[in-house]
Amino acid sequence: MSERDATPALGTRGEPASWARAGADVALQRTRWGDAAWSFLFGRDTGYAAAEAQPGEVAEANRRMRSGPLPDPVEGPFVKAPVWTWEVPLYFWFGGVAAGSSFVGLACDAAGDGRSAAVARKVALAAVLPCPPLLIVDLGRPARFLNMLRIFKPRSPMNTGAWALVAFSALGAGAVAADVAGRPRMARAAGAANAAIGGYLGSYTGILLAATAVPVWARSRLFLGPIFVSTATASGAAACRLALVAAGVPAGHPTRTALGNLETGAMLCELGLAQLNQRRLGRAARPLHEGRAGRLFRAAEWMVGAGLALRLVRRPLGPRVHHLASTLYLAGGLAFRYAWIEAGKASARDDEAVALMGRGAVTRGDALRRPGEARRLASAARRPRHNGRVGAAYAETVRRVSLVVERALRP
Amino acid sequence: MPGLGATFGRGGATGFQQDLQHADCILIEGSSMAEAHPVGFRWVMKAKERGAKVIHVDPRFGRTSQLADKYVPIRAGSDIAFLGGLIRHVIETEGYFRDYVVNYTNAPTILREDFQDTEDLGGLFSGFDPETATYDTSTWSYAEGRGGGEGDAQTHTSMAYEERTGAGMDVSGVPRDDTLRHPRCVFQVLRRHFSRYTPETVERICGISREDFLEVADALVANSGRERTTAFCYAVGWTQHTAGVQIIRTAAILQLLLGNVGRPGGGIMALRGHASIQGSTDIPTLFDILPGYLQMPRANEDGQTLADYVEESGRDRGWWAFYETYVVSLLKAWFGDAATKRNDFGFGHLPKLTGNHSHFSTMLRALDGGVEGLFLMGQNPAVGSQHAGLQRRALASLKWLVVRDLNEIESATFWRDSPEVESGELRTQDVQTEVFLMPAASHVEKAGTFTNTQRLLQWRDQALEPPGDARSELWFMHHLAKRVRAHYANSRRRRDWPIRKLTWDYPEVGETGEPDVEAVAKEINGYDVATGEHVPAFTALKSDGSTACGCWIYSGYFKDGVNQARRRDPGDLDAPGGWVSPEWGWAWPVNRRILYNRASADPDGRPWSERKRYVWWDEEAGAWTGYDVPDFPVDKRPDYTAPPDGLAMDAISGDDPFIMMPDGRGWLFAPSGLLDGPLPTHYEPFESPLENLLYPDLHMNPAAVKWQRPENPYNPTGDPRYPVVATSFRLTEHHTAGAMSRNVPWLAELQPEMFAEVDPALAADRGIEDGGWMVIETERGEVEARARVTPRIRPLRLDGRVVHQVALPWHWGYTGDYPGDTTNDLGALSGDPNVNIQESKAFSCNVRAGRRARPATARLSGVRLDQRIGPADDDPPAEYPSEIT
Amino acid sequence: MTPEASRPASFERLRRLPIVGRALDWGMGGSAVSRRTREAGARIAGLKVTESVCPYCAVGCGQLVYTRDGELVEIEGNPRSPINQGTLCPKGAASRQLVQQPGRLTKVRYRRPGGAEWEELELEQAMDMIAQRVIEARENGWQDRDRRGWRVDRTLGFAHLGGATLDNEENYLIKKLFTALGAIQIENQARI
Amino acid sequence: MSAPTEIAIHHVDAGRMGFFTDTTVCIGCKACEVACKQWNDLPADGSQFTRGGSYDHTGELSAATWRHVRFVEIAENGGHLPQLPAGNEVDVDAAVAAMENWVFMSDVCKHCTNAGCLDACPTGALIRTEFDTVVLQPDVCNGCGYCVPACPFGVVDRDPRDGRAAKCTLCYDRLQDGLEPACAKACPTDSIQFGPYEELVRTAERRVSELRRRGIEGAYLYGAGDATGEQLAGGLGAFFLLTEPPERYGLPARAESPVQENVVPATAAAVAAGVLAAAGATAAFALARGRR
Repeated sequence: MSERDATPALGTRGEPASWARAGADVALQRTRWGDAAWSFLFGRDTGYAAAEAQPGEVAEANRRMRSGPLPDPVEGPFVKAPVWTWEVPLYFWFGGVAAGSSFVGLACDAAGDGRSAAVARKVALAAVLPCPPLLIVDLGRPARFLNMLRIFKPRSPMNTGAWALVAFSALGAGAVAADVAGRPRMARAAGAANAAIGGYLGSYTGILLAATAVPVWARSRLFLGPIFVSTATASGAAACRLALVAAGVPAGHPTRTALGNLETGAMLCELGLAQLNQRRLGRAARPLHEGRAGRLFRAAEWMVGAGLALRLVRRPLGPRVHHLASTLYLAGGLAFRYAWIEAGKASARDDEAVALMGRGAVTRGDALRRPGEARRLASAARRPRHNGRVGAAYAETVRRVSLVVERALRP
Repeated sequence: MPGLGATFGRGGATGFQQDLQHADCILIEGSSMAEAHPVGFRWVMKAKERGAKVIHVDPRFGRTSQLADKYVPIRAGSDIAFLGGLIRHVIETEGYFRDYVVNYTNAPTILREDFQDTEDLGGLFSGFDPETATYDTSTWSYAEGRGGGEGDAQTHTSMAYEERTGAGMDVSGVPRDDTLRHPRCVFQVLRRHFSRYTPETVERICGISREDFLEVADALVANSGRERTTAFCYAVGWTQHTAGVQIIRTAAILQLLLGNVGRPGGGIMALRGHASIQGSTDIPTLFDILPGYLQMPRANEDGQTLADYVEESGRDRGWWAFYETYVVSLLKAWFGDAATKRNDFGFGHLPKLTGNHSHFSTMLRALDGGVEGLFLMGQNPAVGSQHAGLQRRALASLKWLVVRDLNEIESATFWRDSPEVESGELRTQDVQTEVFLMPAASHVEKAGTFTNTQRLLQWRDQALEPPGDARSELWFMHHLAKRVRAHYANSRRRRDWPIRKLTWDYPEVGETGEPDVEAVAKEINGYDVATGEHVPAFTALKSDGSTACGCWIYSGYFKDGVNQARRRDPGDLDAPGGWVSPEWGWAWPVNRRILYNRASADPDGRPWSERKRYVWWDEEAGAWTGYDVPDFPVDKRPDYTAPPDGLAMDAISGDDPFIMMPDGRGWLFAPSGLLDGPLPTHYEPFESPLENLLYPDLHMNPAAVKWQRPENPYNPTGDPRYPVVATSFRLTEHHTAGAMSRNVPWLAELQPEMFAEVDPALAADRGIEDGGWMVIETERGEVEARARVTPRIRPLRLDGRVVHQVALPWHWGYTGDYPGDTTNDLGALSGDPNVNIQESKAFSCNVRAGRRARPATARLSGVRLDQRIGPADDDPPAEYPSEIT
Repeated sequence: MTPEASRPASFERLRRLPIVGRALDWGMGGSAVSRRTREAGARIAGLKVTESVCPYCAVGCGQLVYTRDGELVEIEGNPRSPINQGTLCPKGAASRQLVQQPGRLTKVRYRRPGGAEWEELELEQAMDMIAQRVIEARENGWQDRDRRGWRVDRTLGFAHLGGATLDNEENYLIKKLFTALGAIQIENQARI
Repeated sequence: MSAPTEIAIHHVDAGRMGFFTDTTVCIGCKACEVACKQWNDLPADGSQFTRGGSYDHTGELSAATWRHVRFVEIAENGGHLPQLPAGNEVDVDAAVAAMENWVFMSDVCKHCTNAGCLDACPTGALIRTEFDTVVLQPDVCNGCGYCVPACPFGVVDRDPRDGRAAKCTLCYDRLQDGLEPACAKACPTDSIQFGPYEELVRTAERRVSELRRRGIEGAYLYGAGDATGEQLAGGLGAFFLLTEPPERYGLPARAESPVQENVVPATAAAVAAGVLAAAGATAAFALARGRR
């Protein structure tokens, strides 16, 4: 059936009804939560809630229905699949390259190869430059991108990631500017700081995915960060290596050698971690093998494997083969990022896996954990921290600027 | 509903919805209350949480069934067999409320000797004329009394009947046997009549297991009597049958036997489907009655005078003795000063009936070219009327059509996109119907009253002006009247007397010239002609022409010039009797919320029990008192005995709670008022795949109305081509023909497509898949629907044979964003003899997988409409006596 | 008593640390609240209210209609009504969209005999045309007497079929005018 | 109960407000679904006839459907509904007994104590209000979409046409004027009850006890009345009385804010990996230099 006209009869699509009140009181309603009595129908003159619950009765009833084996069939959907499109994995990849390059820059500096370090810093900057546009394009309301920086919220990986990206870009630009201006010490300092931030920039994406309700991501929480760091390191090293080649650094130069080893080592790490993770994921690993995500994973593994094989045959075939290997790593890294996002979408739609996760039975380790066994720490009541007037004013200003930008950009 | 009227005296629901909370048991049958009346069901839920047992009897396991304590599947159209079985059970196990039955019903009354029952005549009562398929009802009357209800079918084919039972009847001196042992007393006749309705028979006819049957029977008996009451709820699942009135009668008899009428938590709740459907029969836009259930005059050989009319229609005893008062007041309201005693108040100018001019007859006449113009005001027969394909062809035969609605409904666009146009049977350029589609005002854009299912009039204030050229029907009628009256202003012809003399001086208000609705309301309420003051109630009306009143039963709704329907004080709901809320709106008659509430007290005027206290005799005050307005002369002592020659209300004794009846009693046996029998009998639906187990020779209701025409073919009984029983139903998410819901996206998305519910076994047999397409076909047409394969609709084992049922919602049509096939394309025109309601709740059909190959009604496009009889200039067709066979 | 709420152990442990733990709550506080949210209120506050009745089924639920300068803003259940006590079914809850529905007619549409399209008509002109057709149909279908010669004083030229969502007062005028014109084919949904 | 600490707006006299949705008195009328759209001006987002969907064609909660009524036909013994054999010789009794229960459940945002969406939101569009409800400020949201997978109940959704995320606000605007939320107000059978949280939980617990006394052993609360450590996301502001295992209603048996559950270990692992990567890089360079 063709798509129906779903234009709202009233108001603006997606715009919630106005929250503005026109006057003081609402006429003819029970106000002051007069309606908040639990029921006007099932009052004391009914037997609706006549019995007095015994202590522990309800908790026991709840426990009984929520533990034990999964009922069959389950009625999904349980969770929503991520809405992210191609921009996000591409961003992950660019961010990874940038982060990896910042590591390389730091290592070059540490090793005393200032020239390569400067190249690495340029690669980092070049890699990070597409990131903000990609992120912005991915937003549902791109004109409001500034709101990402409206507050500082350490518990949200997306928020900290956005700040990290801003810091990285600023420092990266500063470092390159310092290089261009011939201020190597400043460039080194900025580069070193950027490597520290890069450590987060390259791994937070894994944290971000892990901190969701998607089984394949959430259940990989200890692996996603390391895997993403590995990919970042490998692709950063590969990118820097290719950049150095392009910049005329000769074959056999220790930095090229080191980068070659680094990319290979990191890729091996990535493959190893991924294999380990897949084995322990159990039922939740299904999207890693099946469907679009599975195909992407196989393509990525094939590319990485080919790269590794090319490394082994480098001697007989010459250094150019190694360039191909680096390119394959880069491409493989990109495919990995796509694959992980696709796997998340498939996993969220895998109702059984989600339900199993809720029953604590999705991964092998989970089977041992039952609800109620792990006593949790009670939370101490604590007032949230108000950022004070300055923070509030800043946040409000950012919001308004966002709206102004949006209004200006709207056709 | 005549089913109620012929039993209790008035056709309306006996109680009110909030009162259901006091029931100890609620039987819902012929209705999916939770789906069609969700908010009314609120009170059923409350009763349930107060300990009531809720039973749902329905062909389809719907949302109501899920919430009920007990669900009983039944074959559609076999309700009388089930209810009759319950009656037999109650009598045989002596589960009836004896004190109530002896004192408040006609159980002790002795019948004539020549009355013969269906058990004697193979399914017919005495007096049947096979030639005309009608009954002479004279043998049905009480012994030694004068029977009422003579006259042919045509005079009775009317809803008017519900209020006129016992017209012309004389019940004085009728013998009674309070021991209920006399072989000809109503109780024994009833017992014999239902003696064959054993649980086994019920199982064979209805598919209800013995255990289920006994569980229901025990629940009803256990929850009736002095201390407890059971309520019944029904809707069109009972009415839309060729024996619909008798189904309701069966329930009414059962409730009388159990002693549940007139008491809190008891009665029969008729659930109406439209905001003011009760109102549109009270103030009828119906062919056969005038406002207040007064009868439309009938053509008569000698011409009829007002006195003749009153003589024929009124009666001596009970409330209908004031018939003349009400007619004269109505004529005064219409013709004002021109209505005088000398000219019979203009009575002779009223148009007169000669036959059946109901909707179906009219549309058939239109099909034959006998109707030039049609007004459709908020009505969509192209989807909503039975045999919709025929309705659309009839629309195409009109010269002009005025449609007033909120949006472009199917009935206004049939010339463009109906299945008949699609099939090529009608060609747009050949359809000569001129169509005016007028924008109407919505419910918040005009002021006025609706009468809801519990006879409650509630006033709506106007909240905003209608958009653009949208106008209320009040405006439309007013401005049409002005134009037409101007045209006839100087006419001297006899036929133009009524239109010239018609009182039409409603003041206009606002920029659009909307007539003042309160002025119309005043006329309906009634006023003193001399002073112009509102009358307080119909008791103040006079038969001498000094009062005018547009609808006597509504008299008092503007009492003292105060809009009683606009009262909005619910009162303290937690106080004793607080649930009655008498200050909220205004209920007819005279603001009574439970009818016949005198029966909530014993013959001595004391409540039957403290638990069921409602209205009682206060000896100190010398008056009836209680939570409600007593449905009884307020100062008539319970020990008052009517003199044998008493007239009007004097003929009603102090322990006769049914004051509309000439004998003041509830009628287990209806000596008059019904055209198809004094007692209900199981007949098969008009179109049924099964033979009648009880009366094999008779099959269906012998008095049912058929329209035998080639374009209205019927599925033959037991035809193996149509082995499946179909029933139609309503969804919560949609409203009737969909004009008010398919165009409301919030509702339409909830149920986007036409579907049919089919059981897994039938689906497997026919290769139908859930969510896939299926076709349902009858002789009239075939419609396609998405299949909802579900165990909620169950195959039934009937007399050794498995019968499958399909359930069809009927909300879709061919226009809008959410189109779908129309269930009503499947149905045939048929009619209950008493009210002409069609049988849409049970008919035979066949189903198959896939989609239909041609437009829904194409199979009838080959039928030559060779009966076309164009209107002759000097001898227009008067009626269709041949149609009623 | 509701038991103590709990958090995941690792998160809670970290959150209990002095400075780092505090940081976990940053961004959750008042500064995240926008001005619009702070000033939020029900849009029906201060509006004119009118009491009405739901137009769908016959339960007769009370409705409250809120308007701003003659524009419909909101329809919801009337809590005072003893029938529905403020509740509504989906249809009743959607009745604002019934009034403001996408395809709502505001102009008279006219289809001439044999026409393939709608035309627009002025309301007054349409009323004049309809009145003229009523008069013609009445005359064409008029009968003083039937075939038997009995007085009938009626017309079969035009008929009426009404919905059961019309007001009592409207039904009254329909019955009154059409009966006075001699029309007898006056029917409504109650029989359908 | 200790208040969650993320409350962004403070009012002296505002306490926690919640929904108690009692499925045993739900009649599946969908009034809540429509009343919600009506009040919040949400468009009909269109639907199609759904295979196996009973009377549910809108499917799930979405950006334009903040209340959603789920219909599940549950077969006997919890298995799949049987495919019956064809023909007239069908076992009628089997067909009748095949369906054990038909449940209606009006789903809604749970307003979790530990709310994943709230934790995930990078812009501060999601806040916890003075009523302890989780509200999305549409004037702030930039549609990053992170809250969508961060919700363990699949509640939050990003409107594909509008670009922003949207979900139930527990009628924050109505609460400001002391009005009951639209869905709870409309509910014809008071299946959706609204009120002060503690009071609601007490009522709900009594209701469970009452139903068990009546022999409905499967009655339990989803989201309230749990022992410490067994709560769903710290306890749900909108909780449910159910009679079938939660997975029948599309609800997980266990849920927690994914952020609070995972962010610490994931970060620790990632940071460790970052350090190791830096060390690895340095080592690679050192090695290369050394080899030279």
